[in-house]
Amino acid sequence: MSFLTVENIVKDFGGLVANNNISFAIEEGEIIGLIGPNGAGKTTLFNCIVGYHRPDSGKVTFREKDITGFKPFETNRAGIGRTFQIMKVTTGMTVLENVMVGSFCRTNDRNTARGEALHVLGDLALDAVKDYYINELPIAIQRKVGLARALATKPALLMLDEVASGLNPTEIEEVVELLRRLNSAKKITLFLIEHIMEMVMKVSQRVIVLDYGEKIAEGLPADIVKNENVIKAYLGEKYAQGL
Amino acid sequence: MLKVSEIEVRYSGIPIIHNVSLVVNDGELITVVGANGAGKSTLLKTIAGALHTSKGTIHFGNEEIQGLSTPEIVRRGITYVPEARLIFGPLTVEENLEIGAYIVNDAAQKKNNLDYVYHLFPRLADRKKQPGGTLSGGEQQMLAIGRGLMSNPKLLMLDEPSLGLMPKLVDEMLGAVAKLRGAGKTILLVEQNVRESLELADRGYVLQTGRTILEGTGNELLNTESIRKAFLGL
Amino acid sequence: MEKLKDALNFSDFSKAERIGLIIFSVFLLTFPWIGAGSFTTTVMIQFLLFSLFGMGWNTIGGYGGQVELGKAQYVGIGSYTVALMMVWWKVPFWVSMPIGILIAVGYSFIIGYPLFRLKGHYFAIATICTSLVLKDIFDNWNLVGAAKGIELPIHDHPDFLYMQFKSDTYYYYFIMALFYIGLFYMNWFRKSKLGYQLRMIKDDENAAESLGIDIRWCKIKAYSIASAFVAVGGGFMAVYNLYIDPASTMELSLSIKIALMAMLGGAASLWGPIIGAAFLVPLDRFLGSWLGGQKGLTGIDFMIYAGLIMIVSAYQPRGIWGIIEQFRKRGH
Amino acid sequence: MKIRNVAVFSLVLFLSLLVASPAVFSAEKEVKIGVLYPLSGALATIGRDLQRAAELTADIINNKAPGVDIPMAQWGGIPNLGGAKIKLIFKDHRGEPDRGADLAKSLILDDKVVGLMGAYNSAVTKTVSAVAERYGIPMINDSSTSPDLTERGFKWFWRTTPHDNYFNRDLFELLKGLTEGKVKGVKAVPKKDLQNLAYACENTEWGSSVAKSIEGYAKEYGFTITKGLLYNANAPDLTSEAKALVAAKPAAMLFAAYLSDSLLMIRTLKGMKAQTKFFWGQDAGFEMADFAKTLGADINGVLTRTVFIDKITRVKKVAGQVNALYKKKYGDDLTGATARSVVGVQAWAYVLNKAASTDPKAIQKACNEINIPATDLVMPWAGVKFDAKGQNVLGRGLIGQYQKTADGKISLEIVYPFDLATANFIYPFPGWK
Amino acid sequence: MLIADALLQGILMGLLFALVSLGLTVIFGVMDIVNFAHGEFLMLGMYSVYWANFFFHIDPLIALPVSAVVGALLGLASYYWFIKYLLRGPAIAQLFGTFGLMLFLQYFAMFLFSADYRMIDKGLLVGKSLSVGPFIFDWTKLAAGILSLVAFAVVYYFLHKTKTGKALQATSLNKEAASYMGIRTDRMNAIAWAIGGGTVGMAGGLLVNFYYAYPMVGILFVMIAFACVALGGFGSIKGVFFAGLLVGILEMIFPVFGHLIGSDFLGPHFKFTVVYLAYFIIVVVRPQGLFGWKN
Repeated sequence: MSFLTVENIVKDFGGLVANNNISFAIEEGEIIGLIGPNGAGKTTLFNCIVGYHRPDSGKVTFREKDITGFKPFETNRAGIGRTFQIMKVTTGMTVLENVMVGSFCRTNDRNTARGEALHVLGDLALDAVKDYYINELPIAIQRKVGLARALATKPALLMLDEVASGLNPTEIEEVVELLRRLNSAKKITLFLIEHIMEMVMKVSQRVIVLDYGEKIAEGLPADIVKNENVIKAYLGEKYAQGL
Repeated sequence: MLKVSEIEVRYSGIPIIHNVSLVVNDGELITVVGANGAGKSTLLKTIAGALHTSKGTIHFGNEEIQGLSTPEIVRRGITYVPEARLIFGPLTVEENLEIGAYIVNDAAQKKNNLDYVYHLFPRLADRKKQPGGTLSGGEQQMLAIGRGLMSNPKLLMLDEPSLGLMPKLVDEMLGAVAKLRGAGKTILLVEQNVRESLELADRGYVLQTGRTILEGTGNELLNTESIRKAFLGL
Repeated sequence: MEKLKDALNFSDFSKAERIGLIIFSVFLLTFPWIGAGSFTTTVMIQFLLFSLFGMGWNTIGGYGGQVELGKAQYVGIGSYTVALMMVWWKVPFWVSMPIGILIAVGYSFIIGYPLFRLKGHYFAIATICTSLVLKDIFDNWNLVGAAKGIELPIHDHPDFLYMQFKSDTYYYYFIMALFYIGLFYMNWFRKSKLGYQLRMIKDDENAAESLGIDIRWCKIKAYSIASAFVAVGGGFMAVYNLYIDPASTMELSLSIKIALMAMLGGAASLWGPIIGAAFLVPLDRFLGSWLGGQKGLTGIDFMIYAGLIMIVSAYQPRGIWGIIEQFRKRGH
Repeated sequence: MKIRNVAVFSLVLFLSLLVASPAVFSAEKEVKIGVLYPLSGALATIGRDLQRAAELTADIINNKAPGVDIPMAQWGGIPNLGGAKIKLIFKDHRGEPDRGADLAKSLILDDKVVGLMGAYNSAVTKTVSAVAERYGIPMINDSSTSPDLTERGFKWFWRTTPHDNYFNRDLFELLKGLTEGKVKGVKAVPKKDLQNLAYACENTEWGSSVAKSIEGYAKEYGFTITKGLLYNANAPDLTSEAKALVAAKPAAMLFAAYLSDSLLMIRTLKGMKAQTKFFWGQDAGFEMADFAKTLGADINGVLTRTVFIDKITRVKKVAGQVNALYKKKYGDDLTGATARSVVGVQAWAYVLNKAASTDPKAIQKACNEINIPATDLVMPWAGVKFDAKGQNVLGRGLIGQYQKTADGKISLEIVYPFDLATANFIYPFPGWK
Repeated sequence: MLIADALLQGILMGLLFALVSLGLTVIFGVMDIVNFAHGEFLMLGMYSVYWANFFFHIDPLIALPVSAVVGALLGLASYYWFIKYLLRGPAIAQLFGTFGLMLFLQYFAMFLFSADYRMIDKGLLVGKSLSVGPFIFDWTKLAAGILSLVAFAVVYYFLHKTKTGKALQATSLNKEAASYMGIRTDRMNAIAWAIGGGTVGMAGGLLVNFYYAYPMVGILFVMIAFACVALGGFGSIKGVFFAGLLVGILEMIFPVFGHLIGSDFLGPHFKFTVVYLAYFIIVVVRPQGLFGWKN
């Protein structure tokens, strides 16, 4: 049994099939990229795994446990963390407090939670902004806070939704480094939706491609860019020609 | 026709657009490309008056329009077709289009526009009595563009019209944009299909983290190294 | 022990706030000796009582961000439990009040479970409806005195067991003690796991869920804590007024008053409900006492009261404490 | 810096609000009585009337009223207290029991009143009297009619008005009188014609105790209650209540309602063309001036229990004289409620005079021994004399009937007690206009 | 027979409840505000007809437009002088702001008109009833029901057939999109308040034919209106119409039901309890209300 197995997921939004019969498996310690045009059903797939949507049919298994139809907080407790493409810009809590909420997932003690949170923040070099409110920070840092928050729940599998979007190349470089470090040092399996091909190519060990709600390809990055279906649906003929 | 000069836009205190300048001339199709979060939609919304500048000016014709409210800007001839389409779900296709013509008082003109939209997107004509919310994604996009055309805009701003559409529809949509350009409409387009849209465009601008970093004709940009690297994965 | 330390630890507040708290505490302790008159004492008691109510509401309404407008039903539960147990079985206050809390908490769980399926205005109106339903039931239930209400027997001698005193000073110190227990609890609560989780829920429900927070369960917990607070206040009202009826303990206007005070002072802050009560209770009572019976001025007191509510909500929607917070943030 | 300013400012504001309690001033030779009435809120109208009547009475005592033939009107102050004037301090309890209690404390401790009067709403009277009891300050209740109030064994509480049980018994006496042919202008009615009764009472402390008492007397006098309803006061709609009453086909419909509901109830019944032998209302709404003013000819034949009707002036000279003063000053006739307020202040004056002291113990003793003769009262009572529970045993009620006069106006005529009857009883209910 | 009668009476009351709630749902639909002061618009509508009748002896039915105009003006004034500023704050501040407005208007009315209960005693239909077979209808209620239907038809026509109405609907569906169409949403808000105030003012004018006016009268009806609006689904005109009918019918049928099964406990005193309970149950089962389409 694989670490995360997704079998025949179907999700239908009133006639609009967002996910159609998608299956794949992820092994522990991998970094998997999920690509596809906007609206191809990537986020829906994430939501089906994490539990914001209940798939119409199909099965999700995580560490040999059937988690189909789990609520998001249940999948989180089972060990799946996630970040959001758009971070809600709120004014209610500081960065440290945000991350502490993540650590509270695994402890009831405030001091422990605070310690953990500070540790994570230090790890991501965010100590300097710990007392700021999220709306006071630039987007790149906001994303990092989202990541820190998810990391504080100590996930075994971390699902990242366009973590690099809106970042400039240097910032992307940093994120790639960070993800690799998380994967190797903390043994966190990473599953990322990404839009920026450059980043996907660099970081992922394997890539899954969705188009129009269906999985059209899966494989090594180098193979994917040569895959005809992918070229047609996503990269474009000209991309392939330019290759 | 439209001249955006060194504007800065803040969103709850944080600058999203730092320094953007842009010119659209009569009859041109201009494409703005850039990564997600680079500020493309923000730029269009600012021109449309939904957001306000904290620095810089926006001229439309001879008039400064920054600071005007959206309805006022629409009345001056700029119509924005939003990224999320924002169809009035429970209303029928035709009602949606009628609301699009809210500022047009001339019934004949309205009728003409309606015919033109149905001519451009025959599929909408087939579904005129159907509630907008029940259309497919592509049809909703057609409806959104059609609704934008109903107000007779001098400048039409399209925010990612191919978003979330299957490849065939993307081509169809961009084809429609080309047709509009052929009919002499002035269009400001924001697209994620960098290659196709730049090929279509008279000129293009590249935004990065709220700044215009490059501008030029479509082909010039397509052959720029950094564009190829960042957007085309080359 | 650790929790107690947390509860008594105000060190993360600014110096000005801590000095303010000390001055305020000294004032509260010495108040009965400054000879301010008995009406003022009753106003102080009302102020402390409503602070307590407001602190309770603040858990779900302030930190949790749920517009809860049905707290009066828990005032009713608290006061009826104390009154009925005293009248029927002569159960002392110190036994009946905890039982009242238990009943309130139990009831809040039962009702909270369906209630928190709802969001936004649907939720707010549903809380009003549950409260009205309970009031109607009590209004017609002969066993509990129906609309006639219940009178508690007056004891000839002061009786600590039944909380019966002649002088309001005793009641004053008692409600003050409750007030401080509430304050310390809230000071702990805002730093507790639940406190943090609630604030996250208020900020962003989706993110909260992804961080392993069971939103509905958290809300129910906060709701029941709020209910417990309010039930304590209700129990106090029973022994203080010696008469309760559904009209005075379960009315919608009481629910709104509770929420209004916390909101106007500043929701989701420790001082908010206290400031709100300190602002509205004296305003209401003194205006009522000065202008209430004046001929030709009928309604003026309420117009002033309402006008102030309107001004605060239009020009400083984050409440009085919101202004101060704003300054503090600038100071960073 | 700024935080501190704001914090200090709010603290100062708060403290100054607290310390500035109502000013206490004392003039020479004044006896202060605290009076609690609902002067704002839903009952503000009646509260204002009560206040007027109390003020008028105090004025009569303090400043003499030569045209009024009772000793009190010639006093010019309380004689045995060296001519001290009565000063009434009014407080508005808004119908809220807890506010009433707080104001009572304020009156006792801050204003140092010698006694209390009020509070109209029985629920408020409960908390106010509990405060008076705890502080050992006498309270004379002029206008709350819940029987429970004098059943609590209080030592500092007296009530001048008869309570609801008296009034309810009057009703059944009237019914009995009808069957026996004692009612003026009506031949004996067969009992079976009157057998079935129905009532609708508002669901408050007052209304529900009236309901209970009606049930009790019906059993005692051998009548049947075919439908008994409690409804929520101030209802947006009383159609289904009225329907239920009509459906029960009773010989008489009995009500306990304040003005708002009584207006709506009569209108609704009229809309249904409800038929019954007679309608009877337990005071409150039914006897208020606005009731007759608003409904006009519709209520020809409707009965209300009361303690005072302006027709009394034909039988009692004093009543006429006081009523004239009241009417001159405020434009309305005295009603049952306002006349009781007159008697309340009057009772206080007599008690103070008898006690010849403002010491609570002396007043307590005076209250227990007081005996105001019938001739001194505006009420058709046998006097004021309290029993061990503090209830005035000499009070009695009246039943009045609204009757259309020749000129189309509506006047309230006494039909019970039989010896005071001022007009023929209209029986059965003549039907809607 | 009893049930049929209750049903008919319930429909009449229900139509009026629906009219009272109509404005609330229009205002909510366009700007997501629950207006606590809605009942006070009703109250002032009642007073305007009452005074027109009292001073100028205008028949309450003929004075009806007065109440609608007074209500509409009041709505406009509240919007431009107060609500506009309130919109900048969070939802909870809006709730309490309108609560403040409610208290203010109540006591302002008390200050002006005193707390007296006022009921119209002369009028074309006042106190008259109509017998149809075994059923008796109060003419004033019948008129209220019919005019309420007319008002619904007019509002429905306005919203669906006129240009402004469609713009209003568009604003209600999506404010942002509407503004991209050149619709001045601020003006639409004001129109919503005018409609809200006008319809409820008119409801007041109808109500005063058989109900008494006094400063606190609003709260009685606004609670029912809240239940109707939420039950129908916030912002749904169709929803509020059927919810109003449902509430009216429930309120009438329930006591009959209690009577038929011979239970005194299930008497009329619980008729509104049942309405609130029904709201709670329906909404828990269907959290968007009966006809709700908005989240």
